[in-house]
Amino acid sequence: MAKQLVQGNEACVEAAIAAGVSFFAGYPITPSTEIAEKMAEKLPAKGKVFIQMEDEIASMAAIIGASLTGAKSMTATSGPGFSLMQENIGYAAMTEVPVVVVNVQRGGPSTGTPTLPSQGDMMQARWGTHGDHPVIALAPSSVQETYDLTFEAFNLSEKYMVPVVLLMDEIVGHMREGIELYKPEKIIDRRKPVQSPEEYLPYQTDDSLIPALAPFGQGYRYHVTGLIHDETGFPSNSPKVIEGLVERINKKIDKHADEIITYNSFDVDDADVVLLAYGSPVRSARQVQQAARQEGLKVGLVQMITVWPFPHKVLSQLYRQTEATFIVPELSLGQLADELSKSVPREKILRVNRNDGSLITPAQLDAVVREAVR
Amino acid sequence: MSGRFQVEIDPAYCKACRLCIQVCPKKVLAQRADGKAIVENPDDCIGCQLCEWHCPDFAITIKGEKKNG
Amino acid sequence: MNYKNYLRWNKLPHIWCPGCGHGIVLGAFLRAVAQRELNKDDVAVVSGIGCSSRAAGYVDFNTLHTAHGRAIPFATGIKLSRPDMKVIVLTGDGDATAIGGNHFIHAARRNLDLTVIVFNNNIYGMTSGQFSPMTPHINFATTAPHGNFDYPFDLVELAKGAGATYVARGAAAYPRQLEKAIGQGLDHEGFSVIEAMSQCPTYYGRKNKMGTAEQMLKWQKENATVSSNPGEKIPLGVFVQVERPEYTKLTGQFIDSVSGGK
Amino acid sequence: MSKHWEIIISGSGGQGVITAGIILAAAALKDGKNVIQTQSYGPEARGGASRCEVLISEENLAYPKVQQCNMLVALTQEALNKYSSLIAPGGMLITDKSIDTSALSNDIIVLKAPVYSTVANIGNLMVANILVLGVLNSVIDAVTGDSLAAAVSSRVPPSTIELNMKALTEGNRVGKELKREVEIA
Repeated sequence: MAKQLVQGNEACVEAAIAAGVSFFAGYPITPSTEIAEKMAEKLPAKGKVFIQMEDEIASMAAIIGASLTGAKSMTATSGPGFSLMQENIGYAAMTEVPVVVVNVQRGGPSTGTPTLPSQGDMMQARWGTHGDHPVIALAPSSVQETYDLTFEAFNLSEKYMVPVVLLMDEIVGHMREGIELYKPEKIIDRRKPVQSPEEYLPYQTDDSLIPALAPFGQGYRYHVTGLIHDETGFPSNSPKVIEGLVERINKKIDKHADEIITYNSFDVDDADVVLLAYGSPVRSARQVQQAARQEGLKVGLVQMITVWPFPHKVLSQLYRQTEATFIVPELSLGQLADELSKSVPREKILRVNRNDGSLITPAQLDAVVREAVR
Repeated sequence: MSGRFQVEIDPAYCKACRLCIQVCPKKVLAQRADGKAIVENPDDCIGCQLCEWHCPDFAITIKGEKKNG
Repeated sequence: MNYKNYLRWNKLPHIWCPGCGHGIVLGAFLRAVAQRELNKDDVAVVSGIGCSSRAAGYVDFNTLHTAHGRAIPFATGIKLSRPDMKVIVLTGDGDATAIGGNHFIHAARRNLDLTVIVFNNNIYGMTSGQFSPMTPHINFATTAPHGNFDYPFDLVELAKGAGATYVARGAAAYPRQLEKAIGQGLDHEGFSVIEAMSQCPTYYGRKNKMGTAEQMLKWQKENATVSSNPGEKIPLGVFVQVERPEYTKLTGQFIDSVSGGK
Repeated sequence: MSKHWEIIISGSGGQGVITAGIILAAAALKDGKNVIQTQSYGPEARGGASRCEVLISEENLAYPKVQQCNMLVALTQEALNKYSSLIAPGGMLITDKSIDTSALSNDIIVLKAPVYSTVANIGNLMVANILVLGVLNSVIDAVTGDSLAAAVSSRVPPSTIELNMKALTEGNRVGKELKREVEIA
C-alpha cells in the first residue's frame, strides 16, 4: 500500500472513521482543532454525526449520551479542554460507558502555550477526575502510531467498557509523515446482553468483571447514574455495594493489565542504561539509543505505548534483570520519572526534563546518556 | 360502596403532607392519628381527582367513572 | 395505559420530603406521557443533579441520571444518535439555569427536539437550601442569610431569548394545566421548555416563612394565574409555540445532502 | 549531494511556505524517501516570520525536527534574520536577490535568486512559494521533478494549477542557472 503524507491529527480522524466512529462532539482548541475540523468535513459524508458543542464539558456529556445508544463516540481536545472534560470522564468511568478522548497535549498549566508541545497531562490523564477510577491511556510517538493507536483506543474502550485517552502531543499532532491508511484487521464491539430484558441486570458481570450495557432504545430499560449503584444500576449507599463497585471497576482493568499494556523495547537485555519514554520524546531517545549502540555503548530503550495502566511489572522486572540506570526524557518536570520510581529505585533514575516548549533534542539527551555510561 | 367513585389511599406511600385534604372540595378526606390521609366521607367523592393529582407521593387513586383519563 | 404504570414502584416511596411539589409535577408529566401512550422503550429520560433530577430513577424508561447541570448535553448525544427516540430532560432551577445555563441556552438555540421540564422550587433542595438563579430578589437562603441580592432569571424569557420554540409555565397548584403544558411540549417538534413551579416546604418555605406545604400551594394558587390578564400575578400558560426547523431533522438533511443519502 | 536533507522554508505568514514544505514532503514520499514535515504554529502563521521544516532521508528518521539545517529558504529579510543562525556550517541559503545577506558567515553557500522579479513576470506574487520550490529542488535534487510536479498539481487549488505549474517551471529554470553559477564559481 502506498504511503500517504498525513498529519498526526488527520491520522487520528482517518483511523477513527475506519474504526467505525459514528458520533463526534467537540469544541475547538489548539493544537487539537484539526481533528474537529476533519471530523466536521468527513463524518457527514459517511452519514455520521458531528456536532460542535458549547464547551468541552458538553462535548464529553454528548459523547457519553451517544455511546449509551450504542454509537462509537469520541471527542478531541487539549489541556484546558481536557481539564473541563474531567467531570464527565469520571462519569464515563463510573457508569462504564465506552468513549475515546483524544488529548493533544500542549504546555500548561492553565492556557499555557497553546501551540507548543508538552507532556504535562500524564498524571491528569490518570487522576484528573476525582475518586478511585479506571482509565486507559495510549500515547503515539509518530503519525503511523497515531493511526494504529486510535483503533486500539476504540477497541480497548469497547472491550473494557472504559474511557480511553489517546494522549498525543503537539509534535505528534501537527507533524506530517508518510503512513499506511490500512483497514483495521480487528474491530471490537462491546458485548451484548445475553439475558432477556426481564432478567437483565446492567451491571451484573461475569469473571471478566466487564458489564454488558445494552444500547438505549432496544428494549432493555435500565437506569444509569454516576452515583454508586448496584447491579441493577440504581443508587445504593450500602458499604458492601460501595466497596464492590469501586473495586470492580478498577479491578476490571488491573486484572487485564497484561493484555492491555503494550510497549516496544530496543536492545534492553544487556543494557547498562535504559531510556524510558512515551510520545514525541521517543523520537529523540531512539536516535540517541541507536547512535550509542553503534558506538558499542550498552544503551536500550523502552517506548511505552500504554501509559495507563502503567507498565510497572515490565519495568521492575527489567530493572531486576539489568540493574540498569534509567534515563527518563519527558516534556514535564518529572511526571513519568516519578511514576517510574514506584518500580525502579529513585537513585537509579536520571531525569531529562524540558518544559520550554521545545522537544528534548538528541544532543541534550546524548550528554546525559554519556555521563551515565561513563 | 354506594358512591360512584372509590378513593383508595395507600398508607405505605402517604407522607402525611395534607395536600389532598386541602384540595378536596367535598371534604372526603381526613387525617389519621399518625397524620396520614384517610377516606372519611367516601360517598361525597365527585371524582374530580384533585386529591390524586395533588398527591406528591402517588398514594391516591380514584376509581370509578372518571372525568379525565 | 394508566400513568402509574410508568412508575418504577419498587423504587417508591421517593426521597422527596412530605408536601414537596416535585411528585405533583412528576405525576402531571406521567399523565401527559400516558395520554400519548408513549412506548417505554422509545423514551429516554435524562436528569442532572438535585432533588428534581432524582425523578429519572422513578420512571420506567431508559433513564440517565447525570452530572450537575449536564442533563441537556447528555440528552443531546442520545437524541442525535437516536432521533427516533423521545428524549426528555427532568431538571431543576439550579441545575438548568446556574451550572447548566450554558447548555440550556445552546440547546434552545439549536432547536434540538428535547422536552425540558424545569422543576422550579426556587432553591437548592438537595444541599439544604442555598439560593439559585431563580430565587427571588431579597428572599432568604442558607447562602443568603441577609437576603439574596442577586436578581433572578425569568426562565420563560430566558428560553424565549435563547430560541426555544415551545415555552410554557405551569404550577403544582394547577396540575391539570401543568399536564397540558407538558403534553403540548411533548407534542412539539423542537426545543420545548416547561417551567413547573414546585413548592419546597422544607427549605425555601421555611427560610422564607411561607408556612406549610398546604400554605405554599395556596400561595401558588393565589399568586400564579392561568388568566391572560395576569396583572401582578405570575402568568401560567404557553408563551411561545412556533415552528422552526428542528436540529436532528436539519442534521439528517445535511447528512443526506453531503453523503448523497448513503 | 547529501542524501539527508534538513530543510527550513521560511517567509512571512501567508506566503505559503508551509504549503511549499508539505508539497516537497509529499514529493519526497512519492519517491520512496523517509520524510517528516513540521511547522511553526499560531500567531506566527498569521503574519511575521513563518517557517516550515522538512526532513528528507534515505535513512529512517527518528528525531522529527531540524538539527543541522543544510538548506534554508528565506523569502523575506525578517525570516532570514530570524533563522539564518540555524544554518549548519557548509549549509546553503536560497533567498531573493533583494535581500541583504552581508551579515552571514563565510561558510554558508548563499544563492540569491530573482524570485520576486520572476513571479512579477508571471503576474502573481502568490506563487513565490512554488517558484522557490522549483529553485530549491533544481539546486539540491532532493526529489524527482516528476514527483514534485505531481505534488504541486495535487495540492494547490484546482483553479490555480496552471499558474503554479508555470511558477514551478520558471523556478526550475532559475534554479538550474543558479546551480551552474555556483559550480562555475
